[in-house]
Amino acid sequence: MIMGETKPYEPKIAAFLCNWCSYAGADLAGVGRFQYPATIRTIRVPCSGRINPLYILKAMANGADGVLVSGCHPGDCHYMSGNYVARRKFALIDSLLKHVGLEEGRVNFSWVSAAEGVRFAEVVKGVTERVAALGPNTGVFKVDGGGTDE
Amino acid sequence: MKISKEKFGQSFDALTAEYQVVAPVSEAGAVNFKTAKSFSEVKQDYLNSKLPPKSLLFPQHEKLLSYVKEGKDITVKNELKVGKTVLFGIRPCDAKAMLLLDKVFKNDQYRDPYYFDRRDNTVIIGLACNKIAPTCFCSSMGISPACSEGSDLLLIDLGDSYNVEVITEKGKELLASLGELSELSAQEQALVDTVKSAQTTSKVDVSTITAKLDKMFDNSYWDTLHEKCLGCNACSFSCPTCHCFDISEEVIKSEGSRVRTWDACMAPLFTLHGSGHNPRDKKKSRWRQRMMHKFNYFVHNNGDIACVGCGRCIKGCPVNMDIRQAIDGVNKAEVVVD
Amino acid sequence: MSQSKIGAVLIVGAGIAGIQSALDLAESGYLVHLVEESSAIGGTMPMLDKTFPTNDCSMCILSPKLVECGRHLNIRIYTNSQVVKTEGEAGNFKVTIKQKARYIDTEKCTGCGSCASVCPVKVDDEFNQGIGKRKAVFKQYSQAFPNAFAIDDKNCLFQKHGTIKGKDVCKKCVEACQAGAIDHAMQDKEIDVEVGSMILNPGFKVFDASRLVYYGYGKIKSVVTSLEFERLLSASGPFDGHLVRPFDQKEPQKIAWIQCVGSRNAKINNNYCSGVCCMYAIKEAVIAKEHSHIPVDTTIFYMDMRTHGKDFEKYYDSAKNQHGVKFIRSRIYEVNEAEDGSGDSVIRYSTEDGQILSEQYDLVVLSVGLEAGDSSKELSKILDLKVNKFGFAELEPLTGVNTSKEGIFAAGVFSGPRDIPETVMQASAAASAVASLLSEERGTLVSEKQYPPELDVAGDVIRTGVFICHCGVNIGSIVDVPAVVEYAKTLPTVVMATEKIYACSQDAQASMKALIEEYKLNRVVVSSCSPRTHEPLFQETLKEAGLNAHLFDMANIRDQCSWVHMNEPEKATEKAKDLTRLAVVRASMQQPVKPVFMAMNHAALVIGGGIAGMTSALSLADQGYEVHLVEKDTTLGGVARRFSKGFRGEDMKAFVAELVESVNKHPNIKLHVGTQIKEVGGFLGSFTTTLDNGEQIAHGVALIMIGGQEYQPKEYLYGQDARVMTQLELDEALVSNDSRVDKAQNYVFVQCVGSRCEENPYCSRTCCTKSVKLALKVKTQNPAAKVFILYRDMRTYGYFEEDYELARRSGIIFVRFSENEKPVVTKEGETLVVTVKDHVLGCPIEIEADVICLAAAIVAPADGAKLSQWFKVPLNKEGFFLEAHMKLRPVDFSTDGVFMAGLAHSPKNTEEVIAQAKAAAGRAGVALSKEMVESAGLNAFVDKRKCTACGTCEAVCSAKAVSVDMVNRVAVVNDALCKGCGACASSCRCGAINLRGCTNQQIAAMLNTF
Amino acid sequence: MNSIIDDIRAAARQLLADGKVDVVIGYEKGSLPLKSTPCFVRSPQDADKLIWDETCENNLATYAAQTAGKKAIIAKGCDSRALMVLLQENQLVRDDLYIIGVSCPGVIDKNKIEAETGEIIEATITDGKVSVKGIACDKEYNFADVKDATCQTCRYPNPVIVDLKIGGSVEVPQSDFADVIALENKSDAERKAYFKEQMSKCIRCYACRNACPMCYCQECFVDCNAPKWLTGGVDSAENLLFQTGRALHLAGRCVECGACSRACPQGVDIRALSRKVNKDVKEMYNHESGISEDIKPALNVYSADDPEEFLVKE
Repeated sequence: MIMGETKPYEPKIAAFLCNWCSYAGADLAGVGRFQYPATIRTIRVPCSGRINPLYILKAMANGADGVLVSGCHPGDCHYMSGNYVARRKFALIDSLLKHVGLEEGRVNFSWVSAAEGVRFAEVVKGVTERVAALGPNTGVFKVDGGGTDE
Repeated sequence: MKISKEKFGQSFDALTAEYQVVAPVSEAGAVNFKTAKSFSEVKQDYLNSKLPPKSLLFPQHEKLLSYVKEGKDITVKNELKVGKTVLFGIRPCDAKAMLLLDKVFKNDQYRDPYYFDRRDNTVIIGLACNKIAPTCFCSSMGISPACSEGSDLLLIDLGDSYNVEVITEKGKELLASLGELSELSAQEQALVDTVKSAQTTSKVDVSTITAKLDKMFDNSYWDTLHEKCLGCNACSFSCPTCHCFDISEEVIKSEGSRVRTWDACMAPLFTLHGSGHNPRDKKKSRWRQRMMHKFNYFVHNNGDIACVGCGRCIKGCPVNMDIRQAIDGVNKAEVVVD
Repeated sequence: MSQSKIGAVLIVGAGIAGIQSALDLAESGYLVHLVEESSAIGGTMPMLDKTFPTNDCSMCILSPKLVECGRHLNIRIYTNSQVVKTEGEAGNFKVTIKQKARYIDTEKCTGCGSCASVCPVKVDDEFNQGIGKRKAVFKQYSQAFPNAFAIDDKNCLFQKHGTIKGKDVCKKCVEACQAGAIDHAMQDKEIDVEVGSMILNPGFKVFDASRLVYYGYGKIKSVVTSLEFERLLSASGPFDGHLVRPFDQKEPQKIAWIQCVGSRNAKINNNYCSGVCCMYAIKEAVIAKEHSHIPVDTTIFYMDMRTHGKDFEKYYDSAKNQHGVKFIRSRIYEVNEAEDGSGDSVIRYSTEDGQILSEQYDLVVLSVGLEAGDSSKELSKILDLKVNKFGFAELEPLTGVNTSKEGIFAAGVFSGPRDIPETVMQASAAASAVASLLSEERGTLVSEKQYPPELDVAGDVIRTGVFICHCGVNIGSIVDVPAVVEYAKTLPTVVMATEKIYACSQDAQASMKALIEEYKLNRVVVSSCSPRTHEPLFQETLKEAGLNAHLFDMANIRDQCSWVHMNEPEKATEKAKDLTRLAVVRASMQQPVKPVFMAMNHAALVIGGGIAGMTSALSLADQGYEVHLVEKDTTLGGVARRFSKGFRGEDMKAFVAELVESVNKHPNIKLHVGTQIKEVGGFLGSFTTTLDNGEQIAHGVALIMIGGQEYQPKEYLYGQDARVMTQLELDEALVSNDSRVDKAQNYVFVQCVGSRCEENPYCSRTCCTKSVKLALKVKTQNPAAKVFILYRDMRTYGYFEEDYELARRSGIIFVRFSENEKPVVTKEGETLVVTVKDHVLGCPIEIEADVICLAAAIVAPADGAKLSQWFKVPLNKEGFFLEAHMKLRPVDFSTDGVFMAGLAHSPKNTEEVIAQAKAAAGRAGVALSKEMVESAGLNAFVDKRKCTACGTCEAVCSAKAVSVDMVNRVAVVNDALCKGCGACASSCRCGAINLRGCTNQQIAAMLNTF
Repeated sequence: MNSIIDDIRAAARQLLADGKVDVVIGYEKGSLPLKSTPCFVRSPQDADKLIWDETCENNLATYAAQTAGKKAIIAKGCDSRALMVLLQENQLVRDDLYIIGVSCPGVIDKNKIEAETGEIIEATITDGKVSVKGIACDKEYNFADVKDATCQTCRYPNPVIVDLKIGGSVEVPQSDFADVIALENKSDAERKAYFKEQMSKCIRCYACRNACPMCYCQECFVDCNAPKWLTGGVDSAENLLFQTGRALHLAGRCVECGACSRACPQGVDIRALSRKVNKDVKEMYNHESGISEDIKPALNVYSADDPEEFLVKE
């Protein structure tokens, strides 16, 4: 690093990917060498239906700059209805987080299929841009370790 | 002797340079003790703060130490930070409560540095109560609306000025920096006398409670007392004398800290063992514990009842559990002697 | 002739049919030889974008099956292979397979693609239908199995030119391959296998549209085939799913589909309907609209819209009404290139009322039909099978899957056009037929892997070993692997970390085993490629080293790191460290997971004694299982007792009688006739069903085959005049020379009575053909009779198109009506008059009728709701049973151990019922073949202390694996049914239900390291 | 009101005398002005303790599952909705429960009065007027003006499930989510500031959670040690995490009784979170909890065409 040059802000994004579609989509992006920013840290889950809303809150509290949650498109769920069950949770959590003041774009949801390698890369690019634009997580849930407001 | 509020205010503002000055401040619709930068921020006509001032010496959540792991190396850092503090405007009940907390955090074997390093650097300016709330019952607890116990200086609000009473050496030292005092008028003296002789309207009888409770551990009184309690911590957290805490480790990535957090005997988790066993798994035993601790165990251990009659638990309870009624119940309970 | 049969099967063709048959049989205890002509298994499905009617992603639903099939210990896959010779007979065949040289050792190839990146030869990519290029060394598609490249010797420079002047031409691939997998000296070889039976599913070829010059295919660039269009839509296609014209990359705004290209065409001897094109065209039109970010105008030019499958009609309706796809009933004259230089196409066509119009489109998609493939024809020749005039194999009547040769079965388009679910059904049915034939040999040739006893690591200090893979240069050239190794060493629980050139290579596996022993590792982390492909391999190694396979996790630092951050090596390295750390955290908290075994009762309960029930019962009984057949009626046979002839002229009375006799005689079948079910309890492996008569039946699986009902028409004076009758009634009347038909001269058939309407928004599938058959019968019995068929769309799919053509040539008059202008039947005195508006003439016509035959709908069974509750299986809106997956699990339910077939699933003809019934028996047989019910064990589990018995887990579980024990007030997971999705665990507010291998604790600990 | 009280007492007396129930859970006069307190009546002669008025603010459904044996319970509209959800969620046995339904005119917001009058020394409620003698001043209020905020948006003041209905029904006020919409219409920064201020008041005493009839977990996620979802901190971020997690756990289950907000000793606007979720659940899934036995909790079911606006915009 050259003196005086500031390191550009590189967000870290917790990415919950379902095993059967989105993780496979990420693999396909790899096979196709579709480049995307090195910002996501993948956590593989069997199904988007596995994603407990608390995971998202905890990711935010622990200082992830962003969250990406991705599952199979509705109808494609390996377990028949996992993503349908998840979808209601996601809709509500998304709306509530925005309501309490979490910046739009911190927490992101998408459906990426096993055939959508390019799209996976696009989704990560898009999410990274949004999170980067928001800057580091200083959000409403970030625990700074102080423990009290004073 | 008295000091004009104008003068006091100027001195107060000057004190903020050297001290952290904590005073009743109105914030988000409630009066609580917060750091004040100027006397103008201080709330004047308040009955008492919503929350007791104990968190200034014993914060609800406090980092005791922290550590960082780099590779295989670990660095530990002490987190105790102490500065000189003036605590202004605390009521006699809360000042008395400080004396009770002192007994908890220091005894023959142990002195809690986190509490006492702060305590020793704090000067308490008490403010007597001109108005008495219907939920106040300090007079039953051996104190009164103008009691000086626990204060270094005690003020009585006279309108434009404060009557000042020096209680301790610490108080005397601080008084020197407050400015000159003047004599009271006769009218003011009469007001001082009225405030000093005032008693709370609400009263309970605790004259025999400690002895009675000695015999009540298995009393059927506990079977129904707890019934409507929700088991929340509202009473404990708003009590100026409750002092239970939990210590836990919090680790994120390679940084961790050891923290002390308020806990309370009304929560089932308070006594939950790692094994899953819980010696106080019923609300009944938890309510008994609360009463026993305040009116019996603490008396045996420290010579004082662990209640100062501030009434905050009565106001804060979501189901109107009233400790005065609970005391009354003890008094009325039949004790079967073997 | 040899007495003993052979417990092995040859399956030719590894498309979805071959894969399904292979899995069914291998799972039931037979050794499978799977022969595939191309270099990878998968067939046509991987090329498709979405599948109708659910719009599922084709690749998504297929790929788990590819992996399962590819890794199966008892499926031997021969790619680049063909059958060249067979001899022997049912139970004992000798087959010679010729395997073409691949020039790449699939054992060594890691699928990394280094070879392809240096190969200088580019050729048209067949997988992408020639849109786009591939190299001479190639993999068909990225998820392909084997996950290995192949060299196309027709295009490879070295293979073509060899060594010139002592110098190798090219061979760049050999230099690039660090795994040493390339062997240009590889030779073709012949392999002999002995099998007891064969299943043939070599698939089809799509019609070559250039044969019909008037469509302009091959001349006009904006005319493409439907399969090409699939690749354009596909996210993994040549344009990554951006819908553009291949030649100028313009986004089309106006697209037309032309139906029946190469189908329903007697002139080219393709006088059959391909059956699938109407639906795929609608699907493509809908998906095109969804894909494109600009509005797309879509039009489908068709003759009859044939959406006769389950839930297809609704799909058609929503395409029309919600998505705005235009449908034009028309005849196409020709397609010409637009003269404005835009590259567009102009379609000239005539509408139903005779107008001739032209319209210009950005893109024209030809809905090409399905034809018998050349290798299919070759195969039929080698095996000397009967084929029909179109070159498709001819199946024995009312068998569903039998070819003309005993012991040889067929599935898929080999015997005629059909869609994916029908193909899958047939594949399972064929597997069932094989299992019946070879039942005594079950389990004789399959092998099971043996492992050393598992070490008990409970309570041991966690000792994690970390292996970071270079994947040749694939990871190592971007990610600083040694730095990741050093980082891993600092992580909690890690006692050793090392690097491997190829972690998946055999020597690396051996070293891993040695290191596990040396360092007494009890957790292993591999940072390499995708766990989706390689986790099972490393887990094998753990098992071989005596560790539980689940004390393991992987970080994907190739596909998700080096390959996608090629220009940011530092960041890729940082990410690799983070991913490795997450894997270490997860692995360190993994606990041994033991498979769960539960008792399996090997009896089956078949509910319904119609053709479906009897066929299934016989099939299972022949497989050697005890079968309880319950029929509420006092006699067997169901509705088929009322049929005179089958759709191919079979004598149905005789067929049913024979079937009933076989069932009666079969020692493995216990009949419970004239009784109904009262109560059902239990689950896969241990159901208990109580009958009305108090009898209790213990069974391991249940098959629901309760049939359907004929719709009771409320319209067209039915029930008010005896001359108005349903198809079943007319059939009976014609057989018994009923007085109503004896002297009748004028017959009017009215189609879609109670079908395709608001009440029943589906097509009953069989009635068009049935009416045509009945009309022809009338004409045969009384050539002077005047016969009218009033229809909305003639849905004589498949070979029934020939009957339709014959009917028209026999003088039967077809009059189309539309849904909102239905025919009217009135009675003038004693005369029945049918009034209908003729669409060609545009005016109403009146027909005096002696007999009116109503094509009454097939409606859902009355008992469906009860069974649905008892067996916890769903019904669709119309009351038919809803399968686990419309495409790939057409006879299964999402509740394990329960299967279905026949009209209870959806309307279909007898031949199809039989195929489906055999399929259900096949699927049930797979379950019954297991000694015990086994579950991998990565299941949900309950912390009793935390559970409040609220039932949320039970509500969200699609597998019906969780239920609340109200006595002990705790949720209970049925390990036999749990699929491990974790929906229950994420829905549990109390944290009482959790998922093995993906616990809340693990995820939280991983998040804690962020 | 008086006839209702008489009827309640008579019913309680009868139920206890007949041995139909072991306990009647109702309200008695509290120790503070304008306060009632829950009471557990176990003998017919104690039935006269029972009262019914605008101070009966607690949701007694909270006690229903914790109280052993057969119990009768006085239920307002919201309390009955809570009972309905508890029945659906297996927390209550219908046969052990006797629901004495009373239509509710709304309960009084004591904090609102005390903000003006100071601590209340004495108060009476007669004919829709609330007369208060406070430490700071005396004042008379129209009941409607000091009705609890929850009751002002109540859509189910009449019990939805009863065994015995006492008194007449009250008119169902027209109500929408104006309170939520007002907050939604604020800027992101304003909302963030609002919640930060609210959450900074929270002392994590869990009165809200414990007063809530739907919060019956053996171990709340905030108390869980493995995994540890939260630290023990009491800053606004942690408090918001707690309240957000709790609101999500109530999604499709909250019966809008407002017990959480009324229980809060710190006056935190806890309902601001659950109301938002309730509005979303109503708009997205047309679901209101506990209004019918046949309606399943919104998150236990799904529809193929559920809204997807939350998906990331590409």
